[in-house]
Amino acid sequence: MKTSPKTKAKSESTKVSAAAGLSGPDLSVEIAGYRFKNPIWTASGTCGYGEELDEIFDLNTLGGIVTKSITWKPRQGHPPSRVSEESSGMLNAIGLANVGVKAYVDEKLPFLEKYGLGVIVNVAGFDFQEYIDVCARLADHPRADMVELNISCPNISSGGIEFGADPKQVEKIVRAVKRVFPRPVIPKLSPNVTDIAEIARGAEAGGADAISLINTFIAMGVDIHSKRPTLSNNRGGLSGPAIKPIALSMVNSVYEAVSVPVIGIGGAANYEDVVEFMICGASAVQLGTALFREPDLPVRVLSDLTKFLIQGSYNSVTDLIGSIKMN
Amino acid sequence: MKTSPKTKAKSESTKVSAAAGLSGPDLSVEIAGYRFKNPIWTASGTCGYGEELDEIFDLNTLGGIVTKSITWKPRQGHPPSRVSEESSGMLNAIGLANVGVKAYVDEKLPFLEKYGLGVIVNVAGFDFQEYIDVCARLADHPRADMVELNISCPNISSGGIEFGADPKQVEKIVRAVKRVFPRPVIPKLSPNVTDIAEIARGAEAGGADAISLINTFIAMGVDIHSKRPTLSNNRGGLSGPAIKPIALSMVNSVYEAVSVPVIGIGGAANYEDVVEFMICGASAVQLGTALFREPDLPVRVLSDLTKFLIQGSYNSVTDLIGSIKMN
Amino acid sequence: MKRVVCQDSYLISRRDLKNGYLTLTFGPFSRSSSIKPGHFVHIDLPGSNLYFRRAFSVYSVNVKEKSIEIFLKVIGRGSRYLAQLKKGDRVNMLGPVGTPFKLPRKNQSALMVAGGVGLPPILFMTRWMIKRGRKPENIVFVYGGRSAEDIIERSIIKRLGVRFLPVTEDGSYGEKELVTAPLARSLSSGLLKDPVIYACGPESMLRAVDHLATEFETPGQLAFEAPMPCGFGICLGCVIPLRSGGFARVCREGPILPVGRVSWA
Amino acid sequence: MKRVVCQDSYLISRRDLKNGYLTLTFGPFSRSSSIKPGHFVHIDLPGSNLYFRRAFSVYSVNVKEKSIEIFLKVIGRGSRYLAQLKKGDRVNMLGPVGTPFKLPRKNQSALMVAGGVGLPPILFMTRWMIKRGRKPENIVFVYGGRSAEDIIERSIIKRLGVRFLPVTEDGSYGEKELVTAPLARSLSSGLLKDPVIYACGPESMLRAVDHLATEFETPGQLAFEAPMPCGFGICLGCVIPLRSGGFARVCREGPILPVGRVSWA
Ligand SMILES: Cc1cc2nc3c(=O)[nH]c(=O)nc-3n(C[C@H](O)[C@H](O)[C@H](O)COP(=O)(O)OP(=O)(O)OC[C@H]3O[C@@H](n4cnc5c(N)ncnc54)[C@H](O)[C@@H]3O)c2cc1C
Ligand SMILES: Cc1cc2nc3c(=O)[nH]c(=O)nc-3n(C[C@H](O)[C@H](O)[C@H](O)COP(=O)(O)OP(=O)(O)OC[C@H]3O[C@@H](n4cnc5c(N)ncnc54)[C@H](O)[C@@H]3O)c2cc1C
Ligand SMILES: Cc1cc2nc3c(=O)[nH]c(=O)nc-3n(C[C@H](O)[C@H](O)[C@H](O)COP(=O)(O)O)c2cc1C
Ligand SMILES: Cc1cc2nc3c(=O)[nH]c(=O)nc-3n(C[C@H](O)[C@H](O)[C@H](O)COP(=O)(O)O)c2cc1C
Ligand code: FES
Ligand code: FES
Repeated sequence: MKTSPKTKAKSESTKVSAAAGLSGPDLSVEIAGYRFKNPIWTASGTCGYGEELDEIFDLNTLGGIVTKSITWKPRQGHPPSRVSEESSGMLNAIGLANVGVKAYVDEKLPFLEKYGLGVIVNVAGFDFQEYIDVCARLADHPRADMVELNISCPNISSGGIEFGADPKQVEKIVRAVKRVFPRPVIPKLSPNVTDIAEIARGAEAGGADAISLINTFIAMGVDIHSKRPTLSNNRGGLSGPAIKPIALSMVNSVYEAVSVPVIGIGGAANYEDVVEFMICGASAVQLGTALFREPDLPVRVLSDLTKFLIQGSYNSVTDLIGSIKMN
Repeated sequence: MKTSPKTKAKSESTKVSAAAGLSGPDLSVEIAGYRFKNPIWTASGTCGYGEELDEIFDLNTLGGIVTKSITWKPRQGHPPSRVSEESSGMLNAIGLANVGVKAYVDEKLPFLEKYGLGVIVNVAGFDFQEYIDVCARLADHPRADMVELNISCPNISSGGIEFGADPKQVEKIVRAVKRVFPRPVIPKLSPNVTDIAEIARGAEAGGADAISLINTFIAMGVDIHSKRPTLSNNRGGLSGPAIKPIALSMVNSVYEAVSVPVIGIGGAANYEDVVEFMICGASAVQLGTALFREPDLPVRVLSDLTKFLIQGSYNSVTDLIGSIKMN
Repeated sequence: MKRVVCQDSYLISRRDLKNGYLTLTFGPFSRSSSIKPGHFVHIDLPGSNLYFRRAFSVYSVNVKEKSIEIFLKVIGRGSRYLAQLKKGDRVNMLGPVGTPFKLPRKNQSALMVAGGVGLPPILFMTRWMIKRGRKPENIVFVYGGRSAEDIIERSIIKRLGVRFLPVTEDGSYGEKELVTAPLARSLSSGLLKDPVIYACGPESMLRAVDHLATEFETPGQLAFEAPMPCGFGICLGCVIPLRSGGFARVCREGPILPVGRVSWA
Repeated sequence: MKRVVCQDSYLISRRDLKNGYLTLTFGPFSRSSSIKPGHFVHIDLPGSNLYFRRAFSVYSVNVKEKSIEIFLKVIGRGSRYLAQLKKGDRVNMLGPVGTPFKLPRKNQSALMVAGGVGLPPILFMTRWMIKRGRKPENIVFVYGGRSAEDIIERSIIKRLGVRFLPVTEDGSYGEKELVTAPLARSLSSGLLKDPVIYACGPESMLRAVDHLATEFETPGQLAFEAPMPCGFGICLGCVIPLRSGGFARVCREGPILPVGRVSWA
């Protein structure tokens, strides 16, 4: 295991979790050579840049935070309506609203310096070069522990089909980003594909250090009175508990297909869900939409997860990873 | 419009609905030359062969019934556990349990003779020839108004990848079935694909008279104590309101991509959902999983739909079809 | 009139018993007069986020009031939700569903076996038999639970005049044994005239009862459970494997199935 | 201590008013002492199948009892669910969230404008100002609704000693006009000293008030609404467009935004 080139805050927190390990199960997980103090992360676009969440619970609770997708230039995003409520979930078409990479490194990343958690910077782009430019800019900022590549973006040069739908493109993007960003690179897969394992193999071939999945499903809502889509962008992404069973299946398929760590995302809303993702193969789990309904969820999930591990006599949370027994 | 080569029951019911039309909106829809007295159908695998549902409400309420997938030979299906409860939906891996086409035409189809509703026989197969054999056998039974082809089945000759994932295969199956079955043929698309519009174009090229979508999403549940998948088959299909927003988006994409009628399926659980599907382009909507929770749902949906049409001063339910106004 | 109704019904009254057990009475239920022991109702909890209905054996019926009573224990989310209902709260009832128990012949004796929360159809059937002229002294009522806390409604059972044989795993009430012990004794005693077994309880109990009944060549009827998406036969989700091959739907061919029918593999 | 809490809270009492309006008092709410008018709480309904929380302006606070009161009208699923809560029922409260109203300066007069269910922050702010030394005679309270049925809490308002100007669309109570009519008259009368507008109500009303305020070059603060997935700034879902370009989050920069800020496009 490489040791993390981390700030004071980070190594302190590692000590804390190691000490805690004496009295309880070890919650830490190692991903791409970094040790996270626990497998609970928050998902890109569902935790901003961390500031608001920290008003509700101590950000240090988290193993990692994946910040909102950033692009080269600031983006205002789509006009309202950007969201709609669905059964056990929601639609969103925020339109990649973000401060742009410059303001991100100048104003947002410094806020995270004082915390002892992994910072994963989610990066989006509308063409190939944008991913490279943003990641190159992040390379000099060690507080950006890793980048996560949001490849569910419409690819202008492929006529709007998502980058993430073509394993060759995914391989190419990952390889290119690896060249400019010296720390781990984690492509985040789109579920809107026929065979997600094939995409994951493309990502691995490109040199991915880990793979996150899933992003949202392309979906739509309609107002029956106005006959208009509920979102200004017409289509948006479905997230929330509604998609969890699909996410679990995809996480397991990818876990079987590649040898790099898998990060599970999709509808996780309690500790049981986290355990399910880990049993299916996830090394860490990102909480997303569920944070909107339960902003202090990570605190509860961690305490419930710890209880579960104690009751099951697990020494380490890593014992769960990929422990599924197929029927 | 072709007139339906129908039994007495059928033409009587057409009369009834025409009479009703004098006092209220016209609920009938024409699909592939047949006039259904209303756009409310029940989905394959969620209404058996009709017998049990008729104990709860008069089957004549329905515009159409799509019976459980039948195969050439009877199939017992998978051992339990076949189902699990999910957020706003469920998983199933029934394993295509069915009586086989012979018993179907001898014992099940006769029960439906006395009803005035469209009978759509859903057909499944594990190879190409099975679809052809079953449909050829149904050709002589005019109570089988149409066949719906379940192409979400694992395709043995393609190493288990679904038939429905390849537009060429879909085109080929539809064309082959059209040759042996003289009445309308409706392929039912799998949502587990990157670009469902492409599959729909394949279906249309093969001569599909209409297109149904969607079938269930490949998904999984895990028991955190036994670490086993909740289904004996490990993976199953996710259905229910959870998937509706994805289904709406796909229905609309297919509606835009082809010129044959589209039948909407996926999580519809009330009249609003039915209206949404129709606005997105569906000519009829199949109620599925929602029937398990509300067995008498079709009765309520029809009365609510009628009220909605009256309040909106619609003369015909067909005015809704594809009436979406994109933002 | 349709055989099965699906109707809104309201909580009329509740009895909170010890140890998380309770009974709930709902009405109106228009088909209450067609209910027999072994029938169940499939209950939807409107506004809740439980996607499946929950099945409950009918525990008692009041035909005049058109109400039915169920007996439950708080186990998970559905039963917890039901347990917090207040008078006047609405549920949706589907029923009566399932294949009910068959009465024994007039001169047969009956061996009733209830394990834990398996009490409701067994107690209902016992009362039903007595009402229909079966002699209480020809009925043995074996009722088992983990401890004294799980043996509910004792006074009701005692008042019936049946031979009440309570057992508990920890010996805190009745004999310290499993229900199969008194069942085996009763069967091997040879004192029972032409006995029929009626049993409801956990799967392990049903399996043991099934084996005993087969061993003693005694007919019987067992009440099964399974997760039930629809509860009336259309989803094929609730099946159990049969010794003859194939499967039975617990909600339709069951929940009551004859001894010797199920494959325990 | 964290600025925003997310805590279980229970229904302490309810007042059922006419026409589907009601108030609900919940406690405990540990941050009740930091609440100001314009703040809202974001309420989750556990066990319900509503996926978004619902936002409600704080209507009154009881700091000693650590409770807060909300005022609502039954409109759709969330408000219906809230309206059927019984004493002791649990919800989960996130709050206080949002940017509250700012007090007028001591010598400024205030023009309060409430449309329909926009009453709560306006009435709360009125009481708050009076408590903090603003003279009731310097406060005009315009309150509009469809009909007399929509003008709630009249006696409370009257008791405050403010200039109460109720209006209804059908003239069944107060003048038959929209709230903008008395607002325009007040502004054009020139009798109000250095007025500040405080308004909450339907979007069409806010837009008209915004235009009037701009026309009369009068400062003011408007309370906005939007569907809110998170309610505290992390999802970027609740935005409204600004005249300066870009967007404001209604839950964070809002719900109270100054007159002239929003782009009505
Ligand atoms: C035909 C039929 C009749 C029934 N009659 C009754 C009855 O009269 N009274 C009654 O209390 N229940 C009865 N049940 C069981 C009932 O339907 C529910 O399964 C039970 O109340 C638990 O549901 P839940 O939602 O509370 O638990 P869930 O949240 O569904 O499950 C919580 C936990 O309980 C376990 N569990 C699930 N089902 C059962 C079960 N059947 N028995 C024991 N543990 C279970 C699960 O594995 C899980 O660990 C019957 C079931 C069937 C199929
Ligand atoms: C900051 C803020 C403060 C609020 N304060 C209050 C308050 O103090 N009292 C109060 O009653 N409500 C208040 N609301 C509105 C409240 O959050 C709900 O939107 C409202 O109760 C309707 O929700 P529902 O779930 O009942 O209806 P839904 O089921 O969500 O919607 C039902 C119907 O109502 C319409 N609708 C949705 N939202 C609104 C709305 N805000 N106004 C009118 N119609 C709507 C929908 O278009 C739909 O047709 C506030 C909202 C915000 C954002
Ligand atoms: C409001 C919202 C905004 C999101 N923004 C982003 C984003 O900027 N970049 C990204 O990669 N994913 C984004 N996502 C996707 C989530 O990170 C996550 O992959 C997805 O929502 C599934 O997880 P969940 O069901 O737990 O939310 C967003 C999701 C939501 C709901
Ligand atoms: C228990 C169950 C069994 C099903 N069996 C079949 C089947 O045999 N053939 C088929 O084409 N679709 C089958 N389906 C899929 C449904 O017809 C429908 O396409 C899907 O469930 C989505 O619709 P819904 O969300 O309304 O249920 C089944 C679905 C369920 C839940
Ligand atoms: S529960 Fe659906 S068939 Fe039994
Ligand atoms: S509701 Fe999420 S940012 Fe405002």
